[in-house]
Amino acid sequence: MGQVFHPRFGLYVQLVLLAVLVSLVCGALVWRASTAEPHGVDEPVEQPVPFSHKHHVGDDGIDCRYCHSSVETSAFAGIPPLSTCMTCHSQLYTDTAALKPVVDSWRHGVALHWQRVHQLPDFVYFNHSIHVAKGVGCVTCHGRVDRMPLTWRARPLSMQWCLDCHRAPQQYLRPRNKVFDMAWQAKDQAALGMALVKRYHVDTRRLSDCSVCHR
Amino acid sequence: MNGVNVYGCMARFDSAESLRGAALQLRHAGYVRLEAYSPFAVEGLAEALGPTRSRLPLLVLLGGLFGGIGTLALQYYSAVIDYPIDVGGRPAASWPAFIPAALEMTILCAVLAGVVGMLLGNGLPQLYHPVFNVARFAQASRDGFFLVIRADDPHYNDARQALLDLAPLSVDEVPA
Amino acid sequence: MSDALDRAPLLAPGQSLAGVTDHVSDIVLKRPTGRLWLAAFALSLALTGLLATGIVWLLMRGVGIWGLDMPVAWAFAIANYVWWIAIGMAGTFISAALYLTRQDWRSPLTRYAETMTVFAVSVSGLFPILHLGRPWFFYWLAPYPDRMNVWPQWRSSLLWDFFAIVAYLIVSLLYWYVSMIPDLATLRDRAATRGRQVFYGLLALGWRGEARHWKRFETLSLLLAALAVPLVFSVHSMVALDFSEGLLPGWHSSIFPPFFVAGALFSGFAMAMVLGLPLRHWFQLGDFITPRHIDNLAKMMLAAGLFVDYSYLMETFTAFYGMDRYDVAMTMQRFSGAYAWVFWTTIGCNVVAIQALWWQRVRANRAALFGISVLVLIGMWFERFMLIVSSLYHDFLPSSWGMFYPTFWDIAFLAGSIGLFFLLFLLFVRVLPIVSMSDMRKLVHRLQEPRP
Amino acid sequence: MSANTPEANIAMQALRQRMAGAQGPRFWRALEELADDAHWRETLHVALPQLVALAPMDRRRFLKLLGASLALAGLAACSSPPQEQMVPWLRQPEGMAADSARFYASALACAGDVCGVLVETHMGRPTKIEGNPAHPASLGGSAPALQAAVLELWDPDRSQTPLHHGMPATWDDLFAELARLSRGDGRGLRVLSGAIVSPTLAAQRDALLQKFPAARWHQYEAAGQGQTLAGTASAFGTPLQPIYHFDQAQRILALDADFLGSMPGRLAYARAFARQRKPPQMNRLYAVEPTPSLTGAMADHCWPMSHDGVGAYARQLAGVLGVGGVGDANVDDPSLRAVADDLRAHKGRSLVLAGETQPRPVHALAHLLNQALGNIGHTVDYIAPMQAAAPDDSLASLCKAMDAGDVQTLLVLDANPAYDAPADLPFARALPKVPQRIHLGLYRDETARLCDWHLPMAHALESWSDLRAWDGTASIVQPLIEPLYAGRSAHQLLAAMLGQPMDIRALLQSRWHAGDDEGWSRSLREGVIADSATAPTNPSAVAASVPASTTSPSGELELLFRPDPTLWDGRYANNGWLQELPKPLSQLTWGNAALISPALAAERKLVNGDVVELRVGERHLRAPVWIMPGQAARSITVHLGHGRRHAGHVGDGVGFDANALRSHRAPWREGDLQLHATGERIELAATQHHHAMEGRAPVRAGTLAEYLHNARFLQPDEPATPPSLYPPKPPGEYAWGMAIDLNACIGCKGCTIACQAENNIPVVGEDQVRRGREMHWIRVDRYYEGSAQAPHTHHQPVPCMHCEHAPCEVVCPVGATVHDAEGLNLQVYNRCVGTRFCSNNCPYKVRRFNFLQYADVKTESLKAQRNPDVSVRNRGVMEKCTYCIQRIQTAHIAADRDGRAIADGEIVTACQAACPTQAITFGNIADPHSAVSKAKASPLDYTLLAELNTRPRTSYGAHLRNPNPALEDDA
Repeated sequence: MGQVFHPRFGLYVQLVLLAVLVSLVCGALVWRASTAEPHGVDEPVEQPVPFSHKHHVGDDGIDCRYCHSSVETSAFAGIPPLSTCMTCHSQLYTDTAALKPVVDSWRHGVALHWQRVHQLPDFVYFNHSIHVAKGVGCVTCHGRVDRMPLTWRARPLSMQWCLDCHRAPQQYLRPRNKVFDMAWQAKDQAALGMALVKRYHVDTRRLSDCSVCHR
Repeated sequence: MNGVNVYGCMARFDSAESLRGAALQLRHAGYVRLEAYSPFAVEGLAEALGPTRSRLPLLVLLGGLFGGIGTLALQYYSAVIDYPIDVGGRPAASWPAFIPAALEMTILCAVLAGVVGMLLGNGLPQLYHPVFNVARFAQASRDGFFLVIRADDPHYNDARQALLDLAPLSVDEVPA
Repeated sequence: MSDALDRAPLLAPGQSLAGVTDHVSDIVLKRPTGRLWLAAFALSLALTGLLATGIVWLLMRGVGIWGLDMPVAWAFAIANYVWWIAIGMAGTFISAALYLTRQDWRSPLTRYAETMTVFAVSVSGLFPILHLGRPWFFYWLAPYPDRMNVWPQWRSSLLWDFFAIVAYLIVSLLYWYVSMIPDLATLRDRAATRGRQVFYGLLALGWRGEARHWKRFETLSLLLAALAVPLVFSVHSMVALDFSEGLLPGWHSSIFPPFFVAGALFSGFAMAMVLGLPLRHWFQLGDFITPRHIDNLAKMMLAAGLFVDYSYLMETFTAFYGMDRYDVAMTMQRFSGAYAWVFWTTIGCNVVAIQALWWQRVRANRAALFGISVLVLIGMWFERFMLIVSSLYHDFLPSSWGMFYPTFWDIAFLAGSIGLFFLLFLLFVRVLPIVSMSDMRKLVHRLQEPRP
Repeated sequence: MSANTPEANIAMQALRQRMAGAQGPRFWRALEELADDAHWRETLHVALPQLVALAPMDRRRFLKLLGASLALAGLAACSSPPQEQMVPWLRQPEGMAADSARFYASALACAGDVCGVLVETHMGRPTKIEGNPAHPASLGGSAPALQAAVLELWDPDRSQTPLHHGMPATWDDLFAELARLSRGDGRGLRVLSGAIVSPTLAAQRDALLQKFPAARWHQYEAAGQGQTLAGTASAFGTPLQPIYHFDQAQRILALDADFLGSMPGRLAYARAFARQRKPPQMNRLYAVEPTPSLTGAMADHCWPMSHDGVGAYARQLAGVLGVGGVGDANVDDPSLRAVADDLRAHKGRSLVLAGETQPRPVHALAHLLNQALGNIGHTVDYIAPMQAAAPDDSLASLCKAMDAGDVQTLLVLDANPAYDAPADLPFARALPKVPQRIHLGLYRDETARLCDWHLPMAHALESWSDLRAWDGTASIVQPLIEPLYAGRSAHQLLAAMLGQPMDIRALLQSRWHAGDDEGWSRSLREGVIADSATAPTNPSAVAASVPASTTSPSGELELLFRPDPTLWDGRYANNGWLQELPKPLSQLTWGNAALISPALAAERKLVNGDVVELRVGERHLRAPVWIMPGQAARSITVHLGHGRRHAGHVGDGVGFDANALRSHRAPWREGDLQLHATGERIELAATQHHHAMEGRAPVRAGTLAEYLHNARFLQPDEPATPPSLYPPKPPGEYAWGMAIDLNACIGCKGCTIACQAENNIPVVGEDQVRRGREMHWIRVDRYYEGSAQAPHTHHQPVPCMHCEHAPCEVVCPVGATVHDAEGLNLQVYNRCVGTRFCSNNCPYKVRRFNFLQYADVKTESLKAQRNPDVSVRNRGVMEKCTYCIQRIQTAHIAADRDGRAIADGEIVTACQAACPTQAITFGNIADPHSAVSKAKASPLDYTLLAELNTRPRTSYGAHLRNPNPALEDDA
């Protein structure tokens, strides 16, 4: 009968196997990409109005709570009603192109539609007020908003990431009066964190319970 | 005849016994590059061709240990260190409950190690091999018993004659 | 027992190395496709189509298309799963356990028995996934690093079973394939057409039967056999734990692992018989699979059956001996409850029918053997159904008692799985050697040797 | 609240034309189109500000729900989560926090029975209803119908635009027609309404009759208070409303009186009754009734007897007690004598009451007995009734007039006589003879379809009104949301006819708190108008002798009619929650059956589901039978409210219409019944199939005597919790637990439906219930003990036990059900893969599985009803009672935020809140002083299946009876 295969045939087989492997990897990557969040980490999100936190917070030094008024009292930090914008912008920059949507919205009473930047699955019940009360700084989750000309997601917001803090809050907590401070840095986080966990009665035993976030 | 583009010299024998006998004789005659082919595993044939020692059992043992201990370690890490959760009031390290998975993985890894070891040891897959150049060799998987003296054997020059002396059914040269 | 058979040859006289090789390989290479085969293939294909339809419908609607309810949240799917995986056991047992115990007569049976195992395990593997409420998340049972940082729950017998099935599937597949490599080489060397040469050539990985290769091959076979036996026993123990980890009366019992192993052997031998007898008939394997083989199979089946019957007895006995209120009630329910007919069918098939095997004349009658084997397969399915449903439908609180009524789709999945199994098996007999040629050659050689 | 500015109305008109004919989902799509259409946005904003503000926020939630459903529906395993949008308010409403729930007080009425409620709203959407603790008819408890009202509000089948001859029209077209009418003196104008319990409506009625002297106003309730009032009338000469004081009553005799199940004020009665049954003090309840009721099930002695038998019994008792000059004093019935002695021994602390279904002589007797026993003023008071319909204002006279053709215009206000009129009143036949027929109602029901005008009525949660409870206490009904559709209230319609201003709110304030804004807002806030309860006017009996009542020949079968326990007279037939709620005692869902006694079943060889033909004279219908232990031997009971022809998608054709056999002369009983088996059989959808305890004692029961002898008589000798191999968990700050007092549970199933409303539990439908797939998280089991003729009944609510050694958790391969540090047995839906092993391994079978996609994620209005704090479960995941973890977490976060401990009673589970008798206690068992710890310390406390060592956190208080020692032999 003689040879069935050419000497180089073995090479072809190996190449085919390699190809299969590569395509599998690519498939996995495609799947990963297709199930990712609408916006990646550190990727600015287009908004109907080019609102700049950098300008309002960084330059003008407006406090977070001026607009996100319910952040200390309820689960939802709150997005400001148009009336809040109008407290200044009924006088300032009223005729700039950038602000036109705001002015129009106000004039015609048609709500603006902002693109959501920090978006959690609906089976996750996140509560802003308790995090603020226990000394979790805005920066810890939202990054240096005061340096964002357009807002983006600064952290992955994955369960893994949440657990990092829920398991070791002492590494992240800060004094309550520093929660809204963008620039604050702890001198000795290790010592401070431990003290804060005690002072704010953070029950670390139940922080990684499923029921804390899922209902 | 010099072994330039020659793989070796192949003789066919009529039975497993004669093949083994021939192999032993050639060994005594000082041939070292010998290969024997048979349609089934012939007892003592490999030994007749020269000293053999298999590392396969050790490999399987290591595979098994890796699978078992690895799984236990993974279970301990995930259930006790990484994310301990109260399940039915059971302790985090529920050793008895960790055993079954570990057992299965022990066997699985051992088997994988064994199969991979066998294939590597035998240099398989090796789709092309010079011996296939000999038409008759097709019988090797049916009822043919073949003995090959490879061309790189020091005494290869008188290999053909040596084979003929063993009264084989046939003798062919195996082109490389 | 008849001594005649015990001394009867394991191989018809006048067999040669070439003879056995040609006979087996010609079945694949030369024999034309028979009309009977085509008919069987068409039927199996139809049933498989039904299964495929069922799966699509299941993924669209959910497991509610089955008759499941509260309290009976498990029924057909799990019964099918246990039934199929049990059938797989005999293959591994014949090729591995009998190999370790140097039973020469196993040689002609190993190949198709192992094949039976591979296909049965593959089919059974479908059900644990399909019966999930969200089948597309079955991989959550596997430990892998994910963004949620959650792990499987290692204390669950379902998880143990997941590992068991995966290990069993892979091992039996490798075992089957590795032992087939030399035969694939034979087919490669004997194939007439280029296409087949390439096909078998690739599968044979260039096997050429070199003495040192054979040595490693033999060592590996021994090791695999030595590993496969504990594996197969552990697998069926895991299957048993799927139930005995539960606290339900009729499930929570330490007798289950050995009980399930015996039951698995029992149904496995039955299926081996159901497949072997027709193969022997259609492919003139009478010379290889001699009356003695069949007789041995029948005896094994009887032995396993008797062990199963013993465990029925013990289950009932322990219930009344322990006098646990719930166990006793459950046992009485089995005897006389709504599903009593299932219980008595089981007894009829698994206890009464096999007693006929005590007689050599029955064991010699292939029609009878075939019939009894089919009864045993039916009986074993009903046993699993009884085990699951009659424990669930009347548990602890009378207020939550309820019935189970199968739907069309319950039946469809059972029939479809049978179809799929035979579809695979029919393809196997067309393209792969149904008897291990290398083993047979070895056997021929040994038998030719003058016995010391 | 409401935007009743003129431009708003103009805009509304425009919108209605645009929206005309849009129904159900179509309506919402149309609305979405509007919202996105620049031209309409303006108008929309003017007309419905709250919709502009809400719709986007809702849409966000809709998106989330939709996203969830996809993510869980598998395909989405490879599709990214949808981009969400955030829509800010233009101006944020006062005190409208971003997402916190707010409660508003209001009141709801059903067939003249009024109850105060607190309505929970999220972002302006009513999502849940609780009883109003400040309201005397509720005291915090709530009945199924109250809970289900919120589903009715969001029911996509509600009619949405005025229809003229079936074509969309506008209110103005109607008002134009009415204007023509208002010129005359109202000759030929007839108005038909249900029982009037709204003072303002009553005033409007009087005003109408004044403006149109020749007009007539009729009232009809299929299951109202007619007999009761007639009874007092014949006893005292004037109709009076009895008010019972069970807190004073030591000995109670209920003559077919279901004061726990169907009587006005039943929630308050149940509370007071249960208060009197806390050992060592327990009252004693005797009940005689032809068909089992919740009251009979609670009775210490319950004697089933025929409808007339009850009357005879009352008569004999009167005789023994020498009352009313009926019956002879020497009856030789020992049990009756024992009852008489017991009552006599408790003069002033006893109570005899007759049920609405008994004829007036029995009522009269009951009142006379109370007087003779000196109970009036102590255990019973009488007040002037809220509503008394003169006999010639009945439906019968209306039908006669319609038949005679002297009705020109018929205005039907929220009534449905075309369905619920007795068969001997030819309302439906006579109606076409009326030239102008106008119907106002929530649905386009049977009556609406016979009328040329159908007007969508604003739901009680959408409109202003006022209501008087059974004891006279008045409440303001305030709208919680602008009308979803073009609905208007009866008040508004009448106001239009009277030419009054449309602003009902102003009307109400001027009526109750003219010029007193402070009082007005207090009434709104508290839900009751201070000291508005009617003062008792206790009469002296006049009727010395009681009219004799006929007794039917024994042996003949009798047919009894009862309002359905959940659907009442059929008005709730399109409410999935109420349809699927198992009827108390029979445990039937989705339909009614003819309840027959075990004896009759044996005699006629009938089994459950056998279809029989019931024939009364000419009238007949086919009905499946259901064997009812405790049913009087020759009595057959059918429930009204089923077999609706035009209820909606949910209620159409469910069960059979018992009105077909009913006559208005004897509305509650028909004698001379013929019953024939037809040989057919249908499978009824019952949720419990086995009713004996099989010696397993899931309910531990005993008598007060045993308890007094040894309080721990029900505790086993061996320790309650067997030893464990596992290390004990270190005690935390909180350990949640629940105690359920079976002695207080009356089996009303209010907990079941409250849980359904709170936890977004889907309705699965008749077929799925029949398959045993109902989803209720807390079920109420019912067991019988003793003879099938007169059994002892036990109710047992079964939520998740939250076992400390939970069998379900160990067998879950993915850890979807695990424990948290406070001892809750969690179900993590998003981790569940649906192996169902947890359910198999749950000895209590409290787990529920989504075998199919049960949650409706398509119908927009139903999404708006859902509780945003609870995940909506999708197909393929397990679910179960969570102890209302959303409420626990809310309280936890609030307390942790303020750095304080959670107070005892701060967390109230939905079932606990709804329970009229406060049988359920929830709290922190780590705190020995908490209410739940105290309850668990009771010698009667036990856990279910303790021998399995699951260590449940939910425990039960054993069920005690207080039988009369003189009667122990027959009890």
